[in-house]
Amino acid sequence: MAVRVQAEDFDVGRETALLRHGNPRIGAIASFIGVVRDLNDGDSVAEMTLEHYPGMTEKSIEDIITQARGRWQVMDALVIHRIGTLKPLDQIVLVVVGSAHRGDAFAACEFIMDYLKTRAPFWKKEQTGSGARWVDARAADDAAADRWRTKA
Amino acid sequence: MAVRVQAEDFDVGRETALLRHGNPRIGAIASFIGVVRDLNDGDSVAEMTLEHYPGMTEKSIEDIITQARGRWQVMDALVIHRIGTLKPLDQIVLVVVGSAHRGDAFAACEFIMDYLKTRAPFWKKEQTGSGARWVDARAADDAAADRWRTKA
Amino acid sequence: MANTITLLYFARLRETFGKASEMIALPADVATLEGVRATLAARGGAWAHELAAGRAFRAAVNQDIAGADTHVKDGDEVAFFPPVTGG
Amino acid sequence: MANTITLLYFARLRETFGKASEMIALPADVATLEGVRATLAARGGAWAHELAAGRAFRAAVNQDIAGADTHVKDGDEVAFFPPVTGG
Repeated sequence: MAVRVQAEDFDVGRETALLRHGNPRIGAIASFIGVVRDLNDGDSVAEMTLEHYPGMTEKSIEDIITQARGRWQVMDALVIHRIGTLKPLDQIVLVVVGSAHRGDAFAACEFIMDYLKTRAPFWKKEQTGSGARWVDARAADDAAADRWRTKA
Repeated sequence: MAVRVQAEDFDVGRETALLRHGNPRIGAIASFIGVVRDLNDGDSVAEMTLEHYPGMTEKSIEDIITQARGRWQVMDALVIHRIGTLKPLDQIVLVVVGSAHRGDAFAACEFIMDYLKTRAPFWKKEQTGSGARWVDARAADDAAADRWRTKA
Repeated sequence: MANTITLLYFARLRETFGKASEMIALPADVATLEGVRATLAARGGAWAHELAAGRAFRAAVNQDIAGADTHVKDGDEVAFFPPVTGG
Repeated sequence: MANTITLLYFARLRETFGKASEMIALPADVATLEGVRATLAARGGAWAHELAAGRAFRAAVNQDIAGADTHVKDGDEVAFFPPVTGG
């Protein structure tokens, strides 16, 4: 299990190979990459800055992974979240989950992403043609995270 | 959209970069890698051979992708399935789906995988300590594919 | 002039039948996949066993998964195979 | 000897309040997160506006998401921030 909050970019191929290398029993790897889009709420975005709460960020993501391991059979999981200034097409976040079976890998990966969006202390500030603005939390993200609660 | 049936291995990092390169509006990429495990139904597996139905394989996977595009917002999708002789830890299958939002990317990727397991004409023959055997279709895979039917 | 179809067998069925493909003349009274199955099962032995009506085989006509009622005509490609196990 | 806590502000709240952190003496009658919120809101201006009871801010005590009833004591780290928007 690893959580990294970093300014540097990441390579999904390299990270997947490292995760698999550590556990030859993994038969299924689900992964997710989030990318900065050049359009948000109708405005074109020139760049964005990601702020976070050092310490709490890592702790909250580790909590999320622990919850996922309690619900599904997870052999290994990796979360990388970037901070600092990012441009459209830059990668923001990577979640990789290795399991024996694909159902567990998919469910745990999506669960971690939904909680990352709603619980981990990151904030985005966008530079658009009409100035800088903090991105508002989306109701759709809260709904996605709430989904999992009904299965508890 | 691309479907490849090949003996050669694949590189998830490279394939993801190529898929993203073709569409700058993609904000979410969900992917899945299936790996040969060294244990199946209690027997250790030395190697396996994947046979397929040339022509129908590509056609059925293209059908599956078209169905996924009809249900979710999918900007691009790639399926690579290997054939021939594979050993434990070898990669078997890669599915990558790019979308604007993560919910669509996850759902379409898992849908394609579930259908690949139950509809695409591939057959596995394993070499184990007790001889060669054809792998039986799993009831769990049929159940996973049936799941989607209730949402139609 | 007899109608002919191409038959393909895969995986365990290919091994059991000892062949990957053959062309056969379609009997005059056969127009469905069920008719093709019954024609092959009438050969007896492994054919009768593997293609018995209750067995868990699958079939495709012209590369689409097909059911007992699927129409079969001159020139069609008909395949029989075990349930698939890819991915 | 007054109890002190560390306050942290993030994102829009950090900008609006014009500071990222401060240490304050915890009033003798304050033992919960709600008490801390009310103490800050009593400063008026942006503090009263942003930390009004109905506003969509979030808070953490010692780096765990916290609610109004969460106990706050000497030496704690208390953070206020907008709803998160990572991922």
